[in-house]
Amino acid sequence: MSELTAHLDVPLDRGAPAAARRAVTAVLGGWGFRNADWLDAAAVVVSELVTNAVRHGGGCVALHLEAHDERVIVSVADGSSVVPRRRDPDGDGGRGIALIEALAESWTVENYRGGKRVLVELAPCPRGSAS
Amino acid sequence: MSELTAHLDVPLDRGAPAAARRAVTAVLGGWGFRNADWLDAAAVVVSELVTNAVRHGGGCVALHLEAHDERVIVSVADGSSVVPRRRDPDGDGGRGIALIEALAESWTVENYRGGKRVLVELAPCPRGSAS
Amino acid sequence: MRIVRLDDGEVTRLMLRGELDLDTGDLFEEQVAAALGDRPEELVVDLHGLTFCDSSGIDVLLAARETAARAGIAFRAHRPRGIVLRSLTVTGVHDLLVGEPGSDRETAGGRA
Amino acid sequence: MRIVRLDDGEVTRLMLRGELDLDTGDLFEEQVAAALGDRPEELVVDLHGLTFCDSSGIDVLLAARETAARAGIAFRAHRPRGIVLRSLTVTGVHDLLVGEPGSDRETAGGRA
Ligand SMILES: Nc1ncnc2c1ncn2[C@@H]1O[C@H](COP(=O)(O)OP(=O)(O)O)[C@@H](O)[C@H]1O
Ligand SMILES: Nc1ncnc2c1ncn2[C@@H]1O[C@H](COP(=O)(O)OP(=O)(O)O)[C@@H](O)[C@H]1O
Repeated sequence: MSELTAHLDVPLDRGAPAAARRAVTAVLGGWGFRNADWLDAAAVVVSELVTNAVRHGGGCVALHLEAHDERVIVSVADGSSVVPRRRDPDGDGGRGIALIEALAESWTVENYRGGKRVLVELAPCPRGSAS
Repeated sequence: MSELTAHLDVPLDRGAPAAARRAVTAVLGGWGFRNADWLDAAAVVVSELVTNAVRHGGGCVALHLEAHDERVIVSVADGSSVVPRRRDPDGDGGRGIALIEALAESWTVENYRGGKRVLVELAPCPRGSAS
Repeated sequence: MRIVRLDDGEVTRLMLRGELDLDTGDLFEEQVAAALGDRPEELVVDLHGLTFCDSSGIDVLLAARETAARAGIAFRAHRPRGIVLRSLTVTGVHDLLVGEPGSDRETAGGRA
Repeated sequence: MRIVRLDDGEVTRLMLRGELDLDTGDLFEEQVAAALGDRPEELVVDLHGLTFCDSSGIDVLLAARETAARAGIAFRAHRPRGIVLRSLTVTGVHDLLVGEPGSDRETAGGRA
Protein backbone atom coordinates (compact mmCIF):
# COMPACT_ATOMS: atom_id res chain seq x y z
CA MET A 1 0.00 0.00 0.00
CA SER A 2 1.28 3.47 -0.75
CA GLU A 3 -1.50 6.03 -0.83
CA LEU A 4 -5.14 5.17 -0.51
CA THR A 5 -8.12 7.44 -0.21
CA ALA A 6 -11.81 7.17 0.49
CA HIS A 7 -14.50 9.79 0.45
CA LEU A 8 -18.02 9.59 1.76
CA ASP A 9 -20.96 11.97 1.88
CA VAL A 10 -22.72 11.68 5.22
CA PRO A 11 -26.34 12.84 5.54
CA LEU A 12 -26.84 14.71 8.79
CA ASP A 13 -28.94 12.61 11.08
CA ARG A 14 -28.58 10.85 14.36
CA GLY A 15 -27.62 7.62 12.65
CA ALA A 16 -24.71 9.34 10.89
CA PRO A 17 -22.02 8.61 13.51
CA ALA A 18 -22.78 4.89 13.53
CA ALA A 19 -22.95 4.67 9.74
CA ALA A 20 -19.67 6.55 9.42
CA ARG A 21 -17.97 4.32 12.01
CA ARG A 22 -19.02 1.17 10.19
CA ALA A 23 -17.96 2.49 6.82
CA VAL A 24 -14.59 3.69 8.10
CA THR A 25 -13.72 0.49 9.94
CA ALA A 26 -14.71 -1.55 6.87
CA VAL A 27 -12.51 0.62 4.66
CA LEU A 28 -9.54 0.62 7.04
CA GLY A 29 -9.87 -3.14 7.54
CA GLY A 30 -9.82 -3.56 3.77
CA TRP A 31 -6.69 -1.44 3.60
CA GLY A 32 -4.95 -3.87 5.90
CA PHE A 33 -5.40 -2.12 9.23
CA ARG A 34 -6.59 -5.06 11.24
CA ASN A 35 -5.60 -4.30 14.82
CA ALA A 36 -8.86 -4.46 16.73
CA ASP A 37 -7.99 -1.93 19.45
CA TRP A 38 -6.70 0.52 16.90
CA LEU A 39 -9.85 0.16 14.79
CA ASP A 40 -11.94 0.73 17.92
CA ALA A 41 -10.06 3.94 18.64
CA ALA A 42 -10.45 5.03 15.01
CA ALA A 43 -14.20 4.44 15.36
CA VAL A 44 -14.33 6.72 18.41
CA VAL A 45 -12.49 9.49 16.53
CA VAL A 46 -14.86 9.21 13.56
CA SER A 47 -17.84 9.16 15.86
CA GLU A 48 -16.71 12.34 17.62
CA LEU A 49 -16.05 14.17 14.36
CA VAL A 50 -19.39 13.20 12.82
CA THR A 51 -21.34 13.82 16.04
CA ASN A 52 -19.83 17.30 16.25
CA ALA A 53 -20.69 17.98 12.63
CA VAL A 54 -24.29 16.89 13.26
CA ARG A 55 -24.58 18.88 16.50
CA HIS A 56 -22.56 22.01 15.84
CA GLY A 57 -21.77 22.00 12.13
CA GLY A 58 -24.22 22.42 9.35
CA GLY A 59 -24.78 21.88 5.67
CA CYS A 60 -23.58 18.70 4.08
CA VAL A 61 -21.01 16.58 5.80
CA ALA A 62 -18.21 14.86 3.94
CA LEU A 63 -15.84 12.35 5.42
CA HIS A 64 -12.43 11.77 3.94
CA LEU A 65 -9.91 9.07 4.75
CA GLU A 66 -6.36 8.77 3.55
CA ALA A 67 -3.58 6.37 4.29
CA HIS A 68 -0.01 7.14 3.31
CA ASP A 69 1.68 3.92 4.25
CA GLU A 70 1.30 3.78 8.01
CA ARG A 71 -0.07 7.30 8.41
CA VAL A 72 -3.84 7.56 8.47
CA ILE A 73 -5.75 10.83 8.39
CA VAL A 74 -9.48 11.07 8.79
CA SER A 75 -11.26 14.34 8.21
CA VAL A 76 -14.84 15.50 8.41
CA ALA A 77 -16.00 18.65 6.62
CA ASP A 78 -19.13 20.56 7.43
CA GLY A 79 -20.74 23.76 6.20
CA SER A 80 -20.12 25.85 9.30
CA SER A 81 -17.03 28.03 9.48
CA VAL A 82 -17.07 27.97 13.29
CA VAL A 83 -13.88 26.37 14.54
CA PRO A 84 -14.16 23.67 17.24
CA ARG A 85 -12.43 24.47 20.47
CA ARG A 86 -11.63 22.23 23.34
CA ARG A 87 -13.76 23.39 26.23
CA ASP A 88 -13.97 22.52 29.91
CA PRO A 89 -16.11 19.42 30.23
CA ASP A 90 -19.38 19.79 32.12
CA GLY A 91 -22.70 17.99 32.49
CA ASP A 92 -23.57 18.85 28.89
CA GLY A 93 -20.48 17.55 27.20
CA GLY A 94 -17.16 18.94 26.18
CA ARG A 95 -15.40 15.59 26.10
CA GLY A 96 -15.34 15.00 22.36
CA ILE A 97 -12.16 16.83 21.54
CA ALA A 98 -10.54 15.54 24.72
CA LEU A 99 -11.29 12.02 23.56
CA ILE A 100 -9.82 12.73 20.14
CA GLU A 101 -6.70 14.17 21.74
CA ALA A 102 -6.33 11.15 24.00
CA LEU A 103 -6.81 8.53 21.28
CA ALA A 104 -5.22 10.16 18.24
CA GLU A 105 -1.92 11.75 17.28
CA SER A 106 -3.05 15.30 16.49
CA TRP A 107 -5.90 17.33 15.07
CA THR A 108 -6.18 20.49 13.05
CA VAL A 109 -8.79 22.60 11.25
CA GLU A 110 -8.75 23.87 7.66
CA ASN A 111 -11.04 26.14 5.69
CA TYR A 112 -12.96 24.01 3.26
CA ARG A 113 -15.55 25.04 0.68
CA GLY A 114 -17.07 27.89 2.67
CA GLY A 115 -17.10 25.79 5.83
CA LYS A 116 -14.23 23.95 7.49
CA ARG A 117 -12.87 20.54 7.92
CA VAL A 118 -11.43 18.97 11.01
CA LEU A 119 -8.51 16.65 10.29
CA VAL A 120 -7.27 14.03 12.70
CA GLU A 121 -4.09 12.02 12.30
CA LEU A 122 -4.65 8.66 13.93
CA ALA A 123 -2.04 7.02 16.12
CA PRO A 124 0.20 4.59 14.20
CA CYS A 125 -1.49 1.22 13.82
CA PRO A 126 0.29 -1.57 15.67
CA ARG A 127 1.07 -4.48 13.40
CA GLY A 128 -0.85 -7.72 13.58
CA SER A 129 -4.55 -8.35 14.06
CA ALA A 130 -4.46 -9.16 17.75
CA SER A 131 -5.37 -6.48 20.21
CA MET B 1 -31.38 13.10 0.18
CA SER B 2 -30.66 14.43 -3.29
CA GLU B 3 -27.27 13.34 -4.56
CA LEU B 4 -24.74 11.50 -2.50
CA THR B 5 -21.43 10.01 -3.50
CA ALA B 6 -18.77 7.82 -2.02
CA HIS B 7 -15.43 6.77 -3.36
CA LEU B 8 -13.10 4.09 -2.13
CA ASP B 9 -9.71 2.79 -3.21
CA VAL B 10 -9.62 -0.98 -2.94
CA PRO B 11 -6.26 -2.77 -2.70
CA LEU B 12 -6.26 -5.89 -4.85
CA ASP B 13 -6.30 -8.89 -2.61
CA ARG B 14 -8.57 -11.75 -1.79
CA GLY B 15 -10.09 -9.88 1.11
CA ALA B 16 -11.09 -7.01 -1.19
CA PRO B 17 -14.60 -8.26 -2.05
CA ALA B 18 -15.56 -8.69 1.60
CA ALA B 19 -14.09 -5.32 2.60
CA ALA B 20 -15.89 -3.61 -0.27
CA ARG B 21 -19.19 -5.28 0.61
CA ARG B 22 -18.98 -4.16 4.21
CA ALA B 23 -18.03 -0.61 3.30
CA VAL B 24 -20.79 -0.33 0.69
CA THR B 25 -23.55 -1.70 2.89
CA ALA B 26 -22.45 0.62 5.72
CA VAL B 27 -22.51 3.60 3.36
CA LEU B 28 -25.86 2.70 1.79
CA GLY B 29 -27.37 2.04 5.22
CA GLY B 30 -26.17 5.46 6.32
CA TRP B 31 -27.78 6.97 3.24
CA GLY B 32 -31.13 5.59 4.37
CA PHE B 33 -31.24 2.41 2.29
CA ARG B 34 -32.25 0.00 5.00
CA ASN B 35 -34.10 -2.79 3.23
CA ALA B 36 -32.19 -5.92 4.23
CA ASP B 37 -32.87 -7.95 1.08
CA TRP B 38 -31.94 -5.05 -1.12
CA LEU B 39 -28.69 -4.48 0.79
CA ASP B 40 -27.90 -8.19 0.44
CA ALA B 41 -28.37 -7.97 -3.32
CA ALA B 42 -26.23 -4.81 -3.43
CA ALA B 43 -23.52 -6.73 -1.57
CA VAL B 44 -23.59 -9.49 -4.20
CA VAL B 45 -23.22 -6.96 -7.02
CA VAL B 46 -20.28 -5.27 -5.28
CA SER B 47 -18.69 -8.62 -4.59
CA GLU B 48 -18.95 -9.65 -8.24
CA LEU B 49 -17.49 -6.38 -9.50
CA VAL B 50 -14.58 -6.42 -7.07
CA THR B 51 -13.92 -10.14 -7.52
CA ASN B 52 -13.76 -9.63 -11.29
CA ALA B 53 -11.41 -6.69 -10.85
CA VAL B 54 -9.15 -8.82 -8.65
CA ARG B 55 -9.28 -11.82 -10.99
CA HIS B 56 -9.35 -10.30 -14.43
CA GLY B 57 -8.62 -6.61 -13.99
CA GLY B 58 -5.37 -5.10 -12.90
CA GLY B 59 -3.79 -2.02 -11.49
CA CYS B 60 -5.51 -0.15 -8.75
CA VAL B 61 -9.18 -0.68 -8.13
CA ALA B 62 -11.52 2.16 -7.25
CA LEU B 63 -15.09 1.76 -6.16
CA HIS B 64 -17.61 4.53 -6.63
CA LEU B 65 -21.13 4.79 -5.28
CA GLU B 66 -23.73 7.36 -6.11
CA ALA B 67 -27.31 7.82 -5.13
CA HIS B 68 -29.56 10.24 -6.97
CA ASP B 69 -32.68 10.05 -4.86
CA GLU B 70 -33.81 6.46 -5.33
CA ARG B 71 -31.36 5.61 -8.10
CA VAL B 72 -28.16 3.96 -6.92
CA ILE B 73 -25.18 3.30 -9.14
CA VAL B 74 -22.15 1.35 -8.05
CA SER B 75 -19.07 1.20 -10.23
CA VAL B 76 -15.71 -0.46 -9.98
CA ALA B 77 -12.77 0.75 -12.03
CA ASP B 78 -9.67 -1.27 -12.76
CA GLY B 79 -6.53 -0.76 -14.79
CA SER B 80 -7.31 -3.26 -17.55
CA SER B 81 -9.00 -2.06 -20.71
CA VAL B 82 -10.41 -5.54 -21.40
CA VAL B 83 -14.18 -5.36 -21.39
CA PRO B 84 -16.10 -7.97 -19.38
CA ARG B 85 -18.40 -10.15 -21.38
CA ARG B 86 -21.08 -12.48 -20.22
CA ARG B 87 -19.91 -15.97 -21.05
CA ASP B 88 -21.46 -19.41 -20.90
CA PRO B 89 -21.14 -20.67 -17.35
CA ASP B 90 -18.98 -23.75 -16.82
CA GLY B 91 -17.15 -25.52 -14.02
CA ASP B 92 -14.73 -22.60 -13.78
CA GLY B 93 -17.21 -19.80 -13.44
CA GLY B 94 -18.97 -17.44 -15.75
CA ARG B 95 -21.83 -16.71 -13.36
CA GLY B 96 -20.72 -13.32 -12.08
CA ILE B 97 -22.27 -11.18 -14.78
CA ALA B 98 -25.35 -13.42 -14.85
CA LEU B 99 -25.79 -12.76 -11.14
CA ILE B 100 -25.42 -9.02 -11.65
CA GLU B 101 -27.97 -9.12 -14.46
CA ALA B 102 -30.41 -11.08 -12.32
CA LEU B 103 -30.10 -8.90 -9.22
CA ALA B 104 -29.59 -5.42 -10.67
CA GLU B 105 -31.27 -3.13 -13.16
CA SER B 106 -28.54 -2.81 -15.79
CA TRP B 107 -24.80 -2.67 -16.30
CA THR B 108 -22.49 -0.89 -18.65
CA VAL B 109 -18.76 -0.32 -19.23
CA GLU B 110 -16.91 2.98 -19.71
CA ASN B 111 -13.33 3.83 -20.50
CA TYR B 112 -11.73 5.19 -17.38
CA ARG B 113 -8.20 6.48 -16.84
CA GLY B 114 -6.51 4.09 -19.24
CA GLY B 115 -8.55 1.17 -17.95
CA LYS B 116 -12.29 0.83 -17.67
CA ARG B 117 -15.01 0.94 -15.18
CA VAL B 118 -18.03 -1.29 -14.92
CA LEU B 119 -21.15 0.54 -13.75
CA VAL B 120 -24.19 -1.19 -12.33
CA GLU B 121 -27.49 0.46 -11.63
CA LEU B 122 -29.08 -1.32 -8.70
CA ALA B 123 -32.75 -2.23 -8.62
CA PRO B 124 -34.88 0.40 -6.88
CA CYS B 125 -34.78 -0.06 -3.11
CA PRO B 126 -38.12 -1.03 -1.59
CA ARG B 127 -39.13 1.30 1.22
CA GLY B 128 -38.95 0.24 4.84
CA SER B 129 -36.36 -1.75 6.69
CA ALA B 130 -38.17 -5.10 6.69
CA SER B 131 -37.19 -7.64 4.09
CA MET C 1 -28.16 -0.91 21.33
CA ARG C 2 -30.43 -3.09 23.40
CA ILE C 3 -31.13 -2.74 27.08
CA VAL C 4 -32.26 -5.56 29.32
CA ARG C 5 -33.68 -4.55 32.68
CA LEU C 6 -33.45 -6.82 35.71
CA ASP C 7 -35.22 -5.88 38.93
CA ASP C 8 -33.65 -7.71 41.81
CA GLY C 9 -35.16 -6.55 45.08
CA GLU C 10 -33.73 -3.13 45.81
CA VAL C 11 -31.35 -3.14 42.88
CA THR C 12 -32.43 -2.35 39.34
CA ARG C 13 -29.92 -3.38 36.75
CA LEU C 14 -29.81 -2.07 33.17
CA MET C 15 -27.66 -4.28 30.98
CA LEU C 16 -26.50 -2.48 27.85
CA ARG C 17 -25.58 -4.34 24.68
CA GLY C 18 -24.24 -2.77 21.51
CA GLU C 19 -23.22 0.81 20.89
CA LEU C 20 -24.02 3.90 22.94
CA ASP C 21 -23.87 7.07 20.87
CA LEU C 22 -25.87 10.06 19.61
CA ASP C 23 -28.49 7.75 18.17
CA THR C 24 -28.98 5.37 21.08
CA GLY C 25 -28.52 7.81 23.97
CA ASP C 26 -32.26 8.60 24.04
CA LEU C 27 -33.18 4.98 24.55
CA PHE C 28 -30.81 4.83 27.49
CA GLU C 29 -32.21 8.04 28.99
CA GLU C 30 -35.78 6.72 28.71
CA GLN C 31 -34.86 3.47 30.41
CA VAL C 32 -33.02 5.30 33.16
CA ALA C 33 -35.99 7.60 33.76
CA ALA C 34 -38.35 4.63 33.90
CA ALA C 35 -36.07 2.68 36.23
CA LEU C 36 -35.55 5.62 38.60
CA GLY C 37 -39.30 6.28 38.55
CA ASP C 38 -39.79 2.89 40.18
CA ARG C 39 -37.51 4.08 43.01
CA PRO C 40 -35.06 1.23 43.58
CA GLU C 41 -32.37 1.68 46.20
CA GLU C 42 -29.67 1.35 43.62
CA LEU C 43 -29.42 1.61 39.85
CA VAL C 44 -26.63 -0.46 38.31
CA VAL C 45 -25.73 0.09 34.68
CA ASP C 46 -23.93 -2.96 33.41
CA LEU C 47 -21.60 -2.00 30.56
CA HIS C 48 -20.17 -5.45 29.93
CA GLY C 49 -22.05 -5.94 26.66
CA LEU C 50 -21.33 -2.43 25.43
CA THR C 51 -18.92 -2.48 22.49
CA PHE C 52 -18.78 1.24 21.84
CA CYS C 53 -19.26 4.48 23.75
CA ASP C 54 -18.25 7.92 22.51
CA SER C 55 -18.45 11.27 24.32
CA SER C 56 -22.19 11.57 23.74
CA GLY C 57 -22.52 8.19 25.44
CA ILE C 58 -20.38 9.42 28.31
CA ASP C 59 -22.63 12.48 28.57
CA VAL C 60 -25.77 10.37 29.06
CA LEU C 61 -24.03 8.10 31.56
CA LEU C 62 -23.01 11.15 33.61
CA ALA C 63 -26.49 12.62 33.29
CA ALA C 64 -27.98 9.35 34.58
CA ARG C 65 -25.67 9.51 37.58
CA GLU C 66 -26.76 13.11 38.26
CA THR C 67 -30.44 12.30 37.94
CA ALA C 68 -30.09 9.34 40.28
CA ALA C 69 -28.19 11.46 42.82
CA ARG C 70 -30.92 14.11 42.75
CA ALA C 71 -33.52 11.40 43.37
CA GLY C 72 -31.47 10.02 46.24
CA ILE C 73 -30.87 6.71 44.47
CA ALA C 74 -27.46 5.09 44.48
CA PHE C 75 -25.90 4.78 41.02
CA ARG C 76 -23.10 2.68 39.70
CA ALA C 77 -21.86 1.75 36.25
CA HIS C 78 -19.81 -1.39 36.11
CA ARG C 79 -17.79 -3.80 34.03
CA PRO C 80 -16.79 -1.52 31.14
CA ARG C 81 -14.25 -3.20 28.88
CA GLY C 82 -12.28 -2.76 25.70
CA ILE C 83 -12.69 0.59 24.02
CA VAL C 84 -15.49 1.55 26.42
CA LEU C 85 -13.17 1.17 29.40
CA ARG C 86 -10.53 3.11 27.51
CA SER C 87 -12.87 5.98 26.61
CA LEU C 88 -14.11 6.29 30.20
CA THR C 89 -10.57 6.18 31.53
CA VAL C 90 -8.94 8.72 29.22
CA THR C 91 -11.75 11.23 29.78
CA GLY C 92 -11.27 10.86 33.53
CA VAL C 93 -14.83 9.78 34.31
CA HIS C 94 -14.16 6.12 35.00
CA ASP C 95 -13.81 6.38 38.76
CA LEU C 96 -16.79 8.74 38.97
CA LEU C 97 -19.02 6.26 37.16
CA VAL C 98 -17.60 2.93 38.19
CA GLY C 99 -16.13 3.84 41.54
CA GLU C 100 -12.56 3.65 42.76
CA PRO C 101 -10.54 0.61 41.70
CA GLY C 102 -11.60 -2.30 43.90
CA SER C 103 -15.06 -0.91 44.60
CA ASP C 104 -16.48 -2.52 41.47
CA ARG C 105 -17.50 -5.43 43.63
CA GLU C 106 -18.75 -7.77 40.99
CA THR C 107 -15.54 -7.70 39.02
CA ALA C 108 -13.15 -7.73 41.95
CA GLY C 109 -13.43 -11.44 42.67
CA GLY C 110 -13.84 -13.14 39.34
CA ARG C 111 -13.78 -12.69 35.61
CA ALA C 112 -14.59 -9.24 34.37
CA MET D 1 -16.48 -18.18 7.31
CA ARG D 2 -16.31 -21.06 9.72
CA ILE D 3 -16.95 -24.69 8.94
CA VAL D 4 -18.04 -27.26 11.47
CA ARG D 5 -17.71 -30.90 10.41
CA LEU D 6 -19.97 -33.60 11.77
CA ASP D 7 -19.33 -37.25 10.96
CA ASP D 8 -22.47 -39.24 11.45
CA GLY D 9 -21.96 -42.82 10.31
CA GLU D 10 -21.98 -42.79 6.52
CA VAL D 11 -22.84 -39.13 6.24
CA THR D 12 -20.32 -36.34 6.62
CA ARG D 13 -21.83 -32.95 7.14
CA LEU D 14 -20.05 -29.64 6.64
CA MET D 15 -21.92 -26.80 8.28
CA LEU D 16 -20.95 -23.43 6.83
CA ARG D 17 -21.32 -20.21 8.81
CA GLY D 18 -20.58 -16.74 7.50
CA GLU D 19 -19.66 -15.65 4.00
CA LEU D 20 -18.46 -17.77 1.10
CA ASP D 21 -16.48 -15.74 -1.43
CA LEU D 22 -13.11 -15.38 -3.14
CA ASP D 23 -11.37 -15.25 0.22
CA THR D 24 -13.06 -18.14 1.99
CA GLY D 25 -13.49 -20.50 -0.96
CA ASP D 26 -10.10 -22.13 -0.31
CA LEU D 27 -11.05 -23.07 3.23
CA PHE D 28 -14.17 -24.74 1.89
CA GLU D 29 -12.22 -26.60 -0.80
CA GLU D 30 -9.73 -27.89 1.79
CA GLN D 31 -12.48 -29.13 4.05
CA VAL D 32 -14.26 -30.80 1.15
CA ALA D 33 -11.06 -32.54 0.07
CA ALA D 34 -10.41 -33.75 3.61
CA ALA D 35 -14.00 -34.94 4.04
CA LEU D 36 -14.06 -36.79 0.72
CA GLY D 37 -10.67 -38.33 1.52
CA ASP D 38 -12.32 -40.11 4.43
CA ARG D 39 -14.76 -41.64 1.96
CA PRO D 40 -18.20 -41.20 3.52
CA GLU D 41 -21.21 -42.43 1.58
CA GLU D 42 -22.62 -38.97 1.38
CA LEU D 43 -21.31 -35.43 1.82
CA VAL D 44 -23.90 -32.92 2.95
CA VAL D 45 -23.06 -29.23 2.84
CA ASP D 46 -25.37 -27.37 5.19
CA LEU D 47 -25.81 -23.79 4.01
CA HIS D 48 -28.20 -22.70 6.72
CA GLY D 49 -25.65 -20.55 8.53
CA LEU D 50 -24.30 -19.05 5.32
CA THR D 51 -25.21 -15.37 5.05
CA PHE D 52 -23.51 -14.62 1.75
CA CYS D 53 -22.47 -16.47 -1.39
CA ASP D 54 -21.37 -14.86 -4.63
CA SER D 55 -20.47 -16.48 -7.94
CA SER D 56 -17.04 -17.54 -6.70
CA GLY D 57 -18.83 -19.31 -3.84
CA ILE D 58 -21.16 -20.96 -6.34
CA ASP D 59 -18.10 -22.07 -8.31
CA VAL D 60 -16.58 -23.88 -5.32
CA LEU D 61 -19.91 -25.48 -4.43
CA LEU D 62 -20.22 -26.82 -7.98
CA ALA D 63 -16.61 -27.97 -7.93
CA ALA D 64 -17.24 -29.86 -4.69
CA ARG D 65 -20.21 -31.59 -6.31
CA GLU D 66 -18.03 -32.57 -9.28
CA THR D 67 -15.21 -33.87 -7.12
CA ALA D 68 -17.65 -35.91 -5.02
CA ALA D 69 -19.25 -37.35 -8.18
CA ARG D 70 -15.85 -38.38 -9.55
CA ALA D 71 -15.08 -40.10 -6.23
CA GLY D 72 -18.46 -41.87 -6.31
CA ILE D 73 -19.66 -40.10 -3.20
CA ALA D 74 -23.19 -38.72 -3.01
CA PHE D 75 -23.31 -34.94 -2.61
CA ARG D 76 -26.01 -32.59 -1.49
CA ALA D 77 -26.14 -28.97 -0.41
CA HIS D 78 -29.09 -28.05 1.69
CA ARG D 79 -31.01 -25.37 3.53
CA PRO D 80 -29.79 -22.26 1.65
CA ARG D 81 -31.75 -19.19 2.67
CA GLY D 82 -32.02 -15.46 2.17
CA ILE D 83 -29.62 -14.02 -0.37
CA VAL D 84 -27.80 -17.37 -0.68
CA LEU D 85 -31.00 -19.09 -1.80
CA ARG D 86 -31.66 -16.23 -4.16
CA SER D 87 -28.17 -16.33 -5.70
CA LEU D 88 -28.34 -20.09 -6.22
CA THR D 89 -31.81 -19.80 -7.73
CA VAL D 90 -31.23 -16.96 -10.17
CA THR D 91 -28.06 -18.59 -11.50
CA GLY D 92 -30.01 -21.79 -12.10
CA VAL D 93 -27.81 -24.02 -9.93
CA HIS D 94 -30.17 -24.46 -7.00
CA ASP D 95 -31.75 -27.72 -8.13
CA LEU D 96 -28.39 -29.13 -9.19
CA LEU D 97 -26.89 -28.49 -5.75
CA VAL D 98 -29.86 -28.92 -3.47
CA GLY D 99 -31.95 -31.29 -5.52
CA GLU D 100 -35.41 -30.94 -6.96
CA PRO D 101 -37.97 -29.21 -4.73
CA GLY D 102 -39.18 -31.76 -2.19
CA SER D 103 -35.97 -33.80 -2.28
CA ASP D 104 -34.34 -31.58 0.37
CA ARG D 105 -35.52 -34.06 2.95
CA GLU D 106 -34.51 -32.22 6.05
CA THR D 107 -36.42 -29.08 5.13
CA ALA D 108 -39.47 -30.77 3.65
CA GLY D 109 -41.11 -31.61 6.95
CA GLY D 110 -40.24 -28.75 9.25
CA ARG D 111 -38.88 -25.24 9.40
CA ALA D 112 -36.34 -24.36 6.76
N1 LIG E 1 -18.00 20.69 13.71
C1 LIG E 1 -18.08 21.73 14.57
N2 LIG E 1 -18.58 22.92 14.16
C2 LIG E 1 -18.66 23.97 15.01
N3 LIG E 1 -18.29 23.90 16.30
C3 LIG E 1 -17.80 22.74 16.79
C4 LIG E 1 -17.67 21.58 15.95
N4 LIG E 1 -17.15 20.59 16.69
C5 LIG E 1 -16.97 21.09 17.94
N5 LIG E 1 -17.37 22.39 18.01
C6 LIG E 1 -17.30 23.26 19.18
O1 LIG E 1 -16.28 22.79 20.04
C7 LIG E 1 -16.83 22.50 21.33
C8 LIG E 1 -16.12 21.30 21.96
O2 LIG E 1 -16.43 20.11 21.25
P1 LIG E 1 -16.44 18.72 22.03
O3 LIG E 1 -15.21 18.62 22.84
O4 LIG E 1 -16.70 17.65 21.02
O5 LIG E 1 -17.64 18.83 23.05
P2 LIG E 1 -19.23 18.86 22.85
O6 LIG E 1 -19.51 18.63 21.41
O7 LIG E 1 -19.68 17.73 23.72
O8 LIG E 1 -19.66 20.21 23.34
C9 LIG E 1 -18.31 22.27 21.10
O9 LIG E 1 -19.07 22.55 22.24
C10 LIG E 1 -18.60 23.26 19.97
O10 LIG E 1 -18.82 24.53 20.47
N1 LIG F 1 -12.88 -6.46 -14.52
C1 LIG F 1 -12.70 -7.27 -15.59
N2 LIG F 1 -11.63 -7.06 -16.41
C2 LIG F 1 -11.44 -7.86 -17.48
N3 LIG F 1 -12.26 -8.87 -17.82
C3 LIG F 1 -13.33 -9.12 -17.06
C4 LIG F 1 -13.62 -8.34 -15.91
N4 LIG F 1 -14.76 -8.82 -15.35
C5 LIG F 1 -15.16 -9.84 -16.10
N5 LIG F 1 -14.30 -10.05 -17.14
C6 LIG F 1 -14.42 -11.08 -18.19
O1 LIG F 1 -15.78 -11.42 -18.30
C7 LIG F 1 -15.93 -12.84 -18.09
C8 LIG F 1 -17.24 -13.14 -17.40
O2 LIG F 1 -17.24 -12.66 -16.07
P1 LIG F 1 -18.10 -13.39 -14.97
O3 LIG F 1 -19.48 -13.60 -15.50
O4 LIG F 1 -17.98 -12.61 -13.71
O5 LIG F 1 -17.47 -14.82 -14.82
P2 LIG F 1 -16.08 -15.32 -14.20
O6 LIG F 1 -15.39 -14.12 -13.61
O7 LIG F 1 -16.49 -16.32 -13.19
O8 LIG F 1 -15.33 -15.90 -15.35
C9 LIG F 1 -14.72 -13.25 -17.29
O9 LIG F 1 -14.40 -14.61 -17.48
C10 LIG F 1 -13.64 -12.33 -17.84
O10 LIG F 1 -13.11 -12.85 -19.04
